[in-house]
Amino acid sequence: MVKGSQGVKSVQGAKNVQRTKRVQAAKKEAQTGDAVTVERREALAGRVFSAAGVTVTPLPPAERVSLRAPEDSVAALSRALGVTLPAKPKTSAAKAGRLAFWLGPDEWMVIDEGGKDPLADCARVKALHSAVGISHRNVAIAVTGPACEATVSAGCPQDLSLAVFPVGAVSRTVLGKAEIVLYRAAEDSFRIECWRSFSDYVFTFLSEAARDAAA
Amino acid sequence: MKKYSVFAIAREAMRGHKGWEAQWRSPEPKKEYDVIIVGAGGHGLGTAYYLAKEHGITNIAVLEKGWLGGGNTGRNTTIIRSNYLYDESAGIYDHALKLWDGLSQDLNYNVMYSPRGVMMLAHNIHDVQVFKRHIHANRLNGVDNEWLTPEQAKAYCPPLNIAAHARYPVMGAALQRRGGTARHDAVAWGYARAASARGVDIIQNCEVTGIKRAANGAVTGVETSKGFIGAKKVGVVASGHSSVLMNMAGVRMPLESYPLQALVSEPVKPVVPCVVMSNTVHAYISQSDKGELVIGAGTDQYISYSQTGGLHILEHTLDAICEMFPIFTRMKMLRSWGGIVDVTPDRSPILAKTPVKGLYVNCGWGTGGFKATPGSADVFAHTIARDEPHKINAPFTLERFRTGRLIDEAAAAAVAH
Amino acid sequence: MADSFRISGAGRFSHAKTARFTFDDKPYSGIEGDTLASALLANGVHLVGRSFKYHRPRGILSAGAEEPNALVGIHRDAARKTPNVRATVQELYDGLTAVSQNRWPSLSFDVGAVNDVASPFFSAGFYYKTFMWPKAAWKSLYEPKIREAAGLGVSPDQPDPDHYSARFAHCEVLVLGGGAAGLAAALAAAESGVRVILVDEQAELGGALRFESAARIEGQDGWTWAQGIAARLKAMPNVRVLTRTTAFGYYAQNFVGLTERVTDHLSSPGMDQPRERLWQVRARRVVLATGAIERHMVFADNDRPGIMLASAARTYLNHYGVAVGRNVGVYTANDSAYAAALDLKKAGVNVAAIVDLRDNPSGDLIDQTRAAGIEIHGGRAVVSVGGKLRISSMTVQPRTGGKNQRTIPVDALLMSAGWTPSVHLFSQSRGKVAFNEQVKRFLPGTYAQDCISIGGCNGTDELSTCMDEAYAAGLKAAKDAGGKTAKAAKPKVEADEVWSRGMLGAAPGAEAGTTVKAFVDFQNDVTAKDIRQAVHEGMRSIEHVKRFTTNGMATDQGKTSNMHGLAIAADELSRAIPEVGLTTFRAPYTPVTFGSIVGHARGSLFDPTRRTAMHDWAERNGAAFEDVGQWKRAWYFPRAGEDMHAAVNRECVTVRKTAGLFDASTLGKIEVVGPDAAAFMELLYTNPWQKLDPGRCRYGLMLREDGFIYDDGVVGRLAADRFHVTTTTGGAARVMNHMEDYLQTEFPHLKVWLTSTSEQWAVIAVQGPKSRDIIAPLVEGIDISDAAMPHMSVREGKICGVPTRLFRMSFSGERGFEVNVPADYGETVWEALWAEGQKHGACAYGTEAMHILRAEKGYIIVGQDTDGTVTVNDAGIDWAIGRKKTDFVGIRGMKRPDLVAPGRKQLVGLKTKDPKVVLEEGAQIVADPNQPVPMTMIGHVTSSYWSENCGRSIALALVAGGRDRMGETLHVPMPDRTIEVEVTGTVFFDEKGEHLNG
Amino acid sequence: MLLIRCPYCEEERPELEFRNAGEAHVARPADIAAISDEDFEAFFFIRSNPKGIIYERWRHIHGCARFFNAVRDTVSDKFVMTYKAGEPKPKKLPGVAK
Repeated sequence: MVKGSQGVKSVQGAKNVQRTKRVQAAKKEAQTGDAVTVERREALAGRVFSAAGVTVTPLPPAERVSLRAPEDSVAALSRALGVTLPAKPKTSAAKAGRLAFWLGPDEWMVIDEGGKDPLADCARVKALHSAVGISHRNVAIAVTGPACEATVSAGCPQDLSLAVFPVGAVSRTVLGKAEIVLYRAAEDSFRIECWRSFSDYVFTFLSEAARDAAA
Repeated sequence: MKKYSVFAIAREAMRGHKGWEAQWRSPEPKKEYDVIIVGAGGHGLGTAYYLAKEHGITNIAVLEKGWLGGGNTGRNTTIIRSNYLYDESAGIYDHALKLWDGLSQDLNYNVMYSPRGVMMLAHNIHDVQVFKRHIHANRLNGVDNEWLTPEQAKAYCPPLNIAAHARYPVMGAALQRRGGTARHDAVAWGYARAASARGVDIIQNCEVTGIKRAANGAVTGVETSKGFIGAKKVGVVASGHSSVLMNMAGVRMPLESYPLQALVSEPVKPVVPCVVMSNTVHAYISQSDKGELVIGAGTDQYISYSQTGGLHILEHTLDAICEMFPIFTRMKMLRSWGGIVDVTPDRSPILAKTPVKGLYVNCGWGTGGFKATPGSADVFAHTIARDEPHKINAPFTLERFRTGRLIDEAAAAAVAH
Repeated sequence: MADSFRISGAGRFSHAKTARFTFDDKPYSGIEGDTLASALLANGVHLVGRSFKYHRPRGILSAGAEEPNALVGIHRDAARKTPNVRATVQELYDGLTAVSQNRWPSLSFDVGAVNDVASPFFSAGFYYKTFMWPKAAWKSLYEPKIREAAGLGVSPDQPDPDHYSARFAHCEVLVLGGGAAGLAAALAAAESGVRVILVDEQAELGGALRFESAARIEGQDGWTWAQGIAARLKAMPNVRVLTRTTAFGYYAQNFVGLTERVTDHLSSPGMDQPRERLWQVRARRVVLATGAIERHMVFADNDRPGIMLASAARTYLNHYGVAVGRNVGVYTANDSAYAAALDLKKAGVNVAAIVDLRDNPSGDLIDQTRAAGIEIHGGRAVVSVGGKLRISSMTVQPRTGGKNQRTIPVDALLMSAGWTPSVHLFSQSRGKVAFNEQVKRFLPGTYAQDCISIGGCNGTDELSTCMDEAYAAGLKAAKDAGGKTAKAAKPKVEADEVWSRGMLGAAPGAEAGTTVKAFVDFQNDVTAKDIRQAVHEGMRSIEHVKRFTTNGMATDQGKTSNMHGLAIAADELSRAIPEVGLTTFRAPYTPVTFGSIVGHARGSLFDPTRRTAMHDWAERNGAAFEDVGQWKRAWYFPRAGEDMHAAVNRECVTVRKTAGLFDASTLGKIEVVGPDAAAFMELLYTNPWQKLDPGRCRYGLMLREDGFIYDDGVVGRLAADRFHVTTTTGGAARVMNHMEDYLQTEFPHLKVWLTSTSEQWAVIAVQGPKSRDIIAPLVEGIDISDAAMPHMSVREGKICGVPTRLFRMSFSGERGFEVNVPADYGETVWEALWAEGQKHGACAYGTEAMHILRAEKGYIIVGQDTDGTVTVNDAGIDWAIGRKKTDFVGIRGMKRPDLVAPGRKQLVGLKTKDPKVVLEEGAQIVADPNQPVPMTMIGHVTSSYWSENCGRSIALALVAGGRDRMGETLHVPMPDRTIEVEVTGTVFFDEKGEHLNG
Repeated sequence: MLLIRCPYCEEERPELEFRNAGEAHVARPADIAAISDEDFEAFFFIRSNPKGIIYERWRHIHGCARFFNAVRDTVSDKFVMTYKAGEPKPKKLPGVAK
């Protein structure tokens, strides 16, 4: 166990040094083959919306895993991922560029923003689990600024006050007519994850809402 | 029954309207009747009326928990049409439509049946396929229903938005010209008046609390808040409460009761000349004689007898209305309300004898029972009087849920691909 | 003439800031802070509208949301025309344009007023009794005429350029109503530290303190105190104060809908401001402080312009500085009208007389009035009034009758029959009201939710009692919702206004037996006489009375009329009021715009649009799109000069000749992972899965428990414990839900998990004889030879340097691959494939060609060739059922008697006798075309196309006993002709399936 | 819009996150292939549809995605309690008179 966790640490350390921008990550991935490489086209590339007190911006691509596992496997998976999978509803854990969201009693979303591969980390775990790569399924949008709560509240029916939805809180929920995962990254910042195909709807909705929050 | 006419009005106008008689009697219940109908909505009152008129049975009580016409009859958006796909459905709804077309004269009560046309919008290719299937089937069944291009649809209903860039553009429409609306209260009141005149006792504020059966299982009468009332034949016509009543006789039903909401706008001068329905965006709209836009919403997702529903249901409906009619965002919702609709697994009604001798049931009309009122009442009266179904309602049995012989209009239309 | 009724020194707004406006094109001037009503009154204008039925001239009754008469159209511009706006609520802004409604040709001369003369014919419910002959005339004549006459304002006729917004909010204490009680409750709650939202429909907080000039609180006059508290509350971080905001609906579990009017009072609203904002508030506790509404007196011609509620006249004076007349009369059964008379008198307006129904009115207020020199006629009634477009006199006589009449000239008449507590929201919360015999009011009785009523809406009349009650309620609500104890001291009331109760029903002179028009419901023209007639005609339930007369169904929702109507009906029935019952209070409290409820959900935000990763490429390349659920799918790719038919023909031929690229990304994808994955698949699909080797694929068929086809799709086994399942486009979400349902609740013992990967993978179908040649240069790490990768297999590797799940499969009948790549690479991989494809003459094809190609092969589309009533056997795909299986979803349902009965409709092919004729999808099929209508229909066409590859039309159909009818001639009757068809098998092209490896 | 306590999220959440899934405690027969037409009808179509206390299933579909059970009064729409899927029908209901 000790060995395992050290191993994970050293891997993290090594990769932290070579934390790269997303384009480079894509290139690196592509370079492993010999054939032609193609560029990555993000769904919300170039979009940004600013209003008084709030900005809506797409976040860079990240590695994502939908992780499912029984309680018995959580410790092993946490070790392999280098972040303790949270057990408490509506909570998250963050460590070294890696986020683990509690989404259900046996479901987590693991996000790696450091260009490392959490799916590969899971693959090394023998304990029972299901890890499925969903890096491209989701698009992340940041809603940042003092009016972020008012903006998200335009379409999300949950109580988003700091007392009820504190920093680090995360929940799958709805925004207007779309499903999202909502994560409070800071007092004045939310990260919203949604599926790629309707990310335009979510972004447009947030932009309209931001305009109203500022009005 | 004193006849209603323009002359009667003129006569009464001269004497301050003091000569009108009560539209229906309000008697105390007798000890026993030949037939008891539970539920004084349009279907129940109509059943009593046709029992008296067509079958000569006049010793009838119609028992009503609240006030007559106060259930779904007085709460619905009054759309009338018969352009259903299956022969069975087209049969019963078109039978109703034919009766609508003379009902005011038959009852001597203006039910304001207004065949202004019901237009159902197609928003995608799947809709087009489904509607065309209906149109062809209707034509061969002798039921009018025609295809309109988007431009023709707009000509028929000028405020309709047919812009190609709409989120769900209009690709065409199915129009049933004989479809339309009627005045819901007048239907209940007209049947009540005509039935009462033929000797039917309408007992309001009389809640049925039990259905009594003899040792051989046959019905002997009902326990009510006004005491026991005997009858060898009991017809349950209680919409949302059908499960509750049938349970009293030990019959478990394939029904679930959901809240269904509707709303009207403030009255404005004529702007929507027909009924417009859209299954894809989930909304329907017409304009009442008074000028109110009458808008039907969807059901809430859970079983409820509360006659209320969630605001988000109205939101979804008005989203769709304003998508079809972008000119209406400045219009105002004046009133919203809820009913309780009983829904069967195949969304078709049950009009049938039951496993209990002398007990008959007419239920499961879901969100669309108003349009069937005269037809349903007529064949249900036949079923009770003859103790066998009319050929029109013969397919609408309880047994079909055992055999699988469903009449599933929704399944035939709603499966997307 | 301008501003001639403005009293200098009265009112709370500076006279310096003027606002110009027009009413029916005539220019006027008011001041900022006015409502349209106060500005009109300041200009001496009382006539503002016409009633619904009789087109009677109408003035301004109230100074608030209960207004039934003064409804106007507000026209900001051509696209911003709002009908039925209450002049008493509309705030004045510079440049406002108002028009009167329901009149022609003009407000003062309205032809429709002939209805008033003919009114004896238009009694309650008259339309139920006539217009029945001749039958056809209802539709052609009567109804159109009725409709023309009905309606009030005119609907907008252009799309609304304004936008609307929405917000969810949460608080511990929601206070509805910002009068003295609401302010005190909000203060108490706010001081406890909990989140408080305070809502009021007016522009300013203060409620009845707007007109209650005698109130003194904390050493200040009531209004000043209220503004101080309002400012204090607004400054607190835990308080949100929403003015110009109406709580319109009280829903389950303390969920309250509010609509905030953001710009309707502004002269030039900012572009970013929404016109209105919907607030949906979830509150732990709700404090109802909605006040009370004054009732009018029900007497003959009580609707003449110039007759108004006493509190309204007092509001116009004390708040707006406007006198409603120069010589006013008062008709009351209640003390509060005296206060109005006193205020007017003090402001220099002559009060001609107070007519009080009570024999010996007494008390301080009456003494003061008398001392001020105002004539009081106790025990008397107003039995008629002079003037049509404006009241000119009132005729007074003893309430007990007699000839002792006296006519007093007046130019305005204030009336008060007492106050009705606003229990609307309480009632909407499903609380039960109880009738208090002593005060003749319905008051909150049994509560259904966590709320409390205080002040006027709770029947509490005295300000000091209100304050005590309110403060205690605010504290308790906060405490119950988790707050601390408040620090602030309870506001102290030093001077009160105390009113006695008043009366319900018709006043003397309008009692039973009279024929005068004494209005109960002004807007709907319902008189006391109409209500009696309804009772007389057998309407015993108040709901029947309401519906028969339309009392209380106008846009004011019966705020002033309901109690009077009830009392008159009860009187006529000789029953007590509670026995007759109260009609249900329904949301909304006041009418709410559709826009407010819709909020952001317009245009592109009406419903999410889903686009694939290759959408932009398709758009750039001229694709036409079709909507499939929320998805936009490329339908076909017309080239210059091509119509749809030509484009589709070309696409179909090209795919079979060389190859085509098709965007299949919208198909649902589910990754089924775990040691019991195969066991789970066995239960959810009809097919066997245990023996499917990793790397191989199988067509999967899913049933509902009732045995009908639910969904289908190709499933690839990636590993022993991992399946890549595909579903139909429309089925993706419900199949996932269906699978989760069984997994979580019926088969929770299985160790398997489901993850939606629909959007992880962009899917490019490369179909056609050249498909392998096209992908070959781009694929690495996968041997794609037939030997290594046969039809229905799946491999993982790379394409264009990015990871792929490569399926060898075909929905066209040609050799084919489906290239799955991570979605962000979808478009660039497509472009790479496109470039390769160009070398071979390949095309891009859309859903239409896809449909034709699969129909040529007889492949079904679930949802088109099946419709939720089709069994496996009906569809002719029994081979998809694992014969040895003992359980799967649908195994029992599919064996029910009717599902295995002979004569069911079966899927067959149809060939028209004339190969050029293409059947219409949905067309019905008969055996005997010469039978009369209604015909016996034995089936219908499910799919039908022109097949360029077959050189003829082809069709699939569900036909009763179809598989026993091979070669039979059937008929498709169309409106203009009958088409002969031959029943065939379902495969029209390459029956042997040689193209799969060709 | 109802407020529903999800027994997995241990919190009340707005109805918009949930989907009702019909009557609870209607188990799929283990030997379903062998049951009679009547038994299948009872299992698949017949519902108690009570006016009063209902045992029903919900899915927190836009939340933790779990199915669970709820006890609710269909007249007032008030929830009595919620509990996890697979847990037995509660014998005692808090705050409900017999």
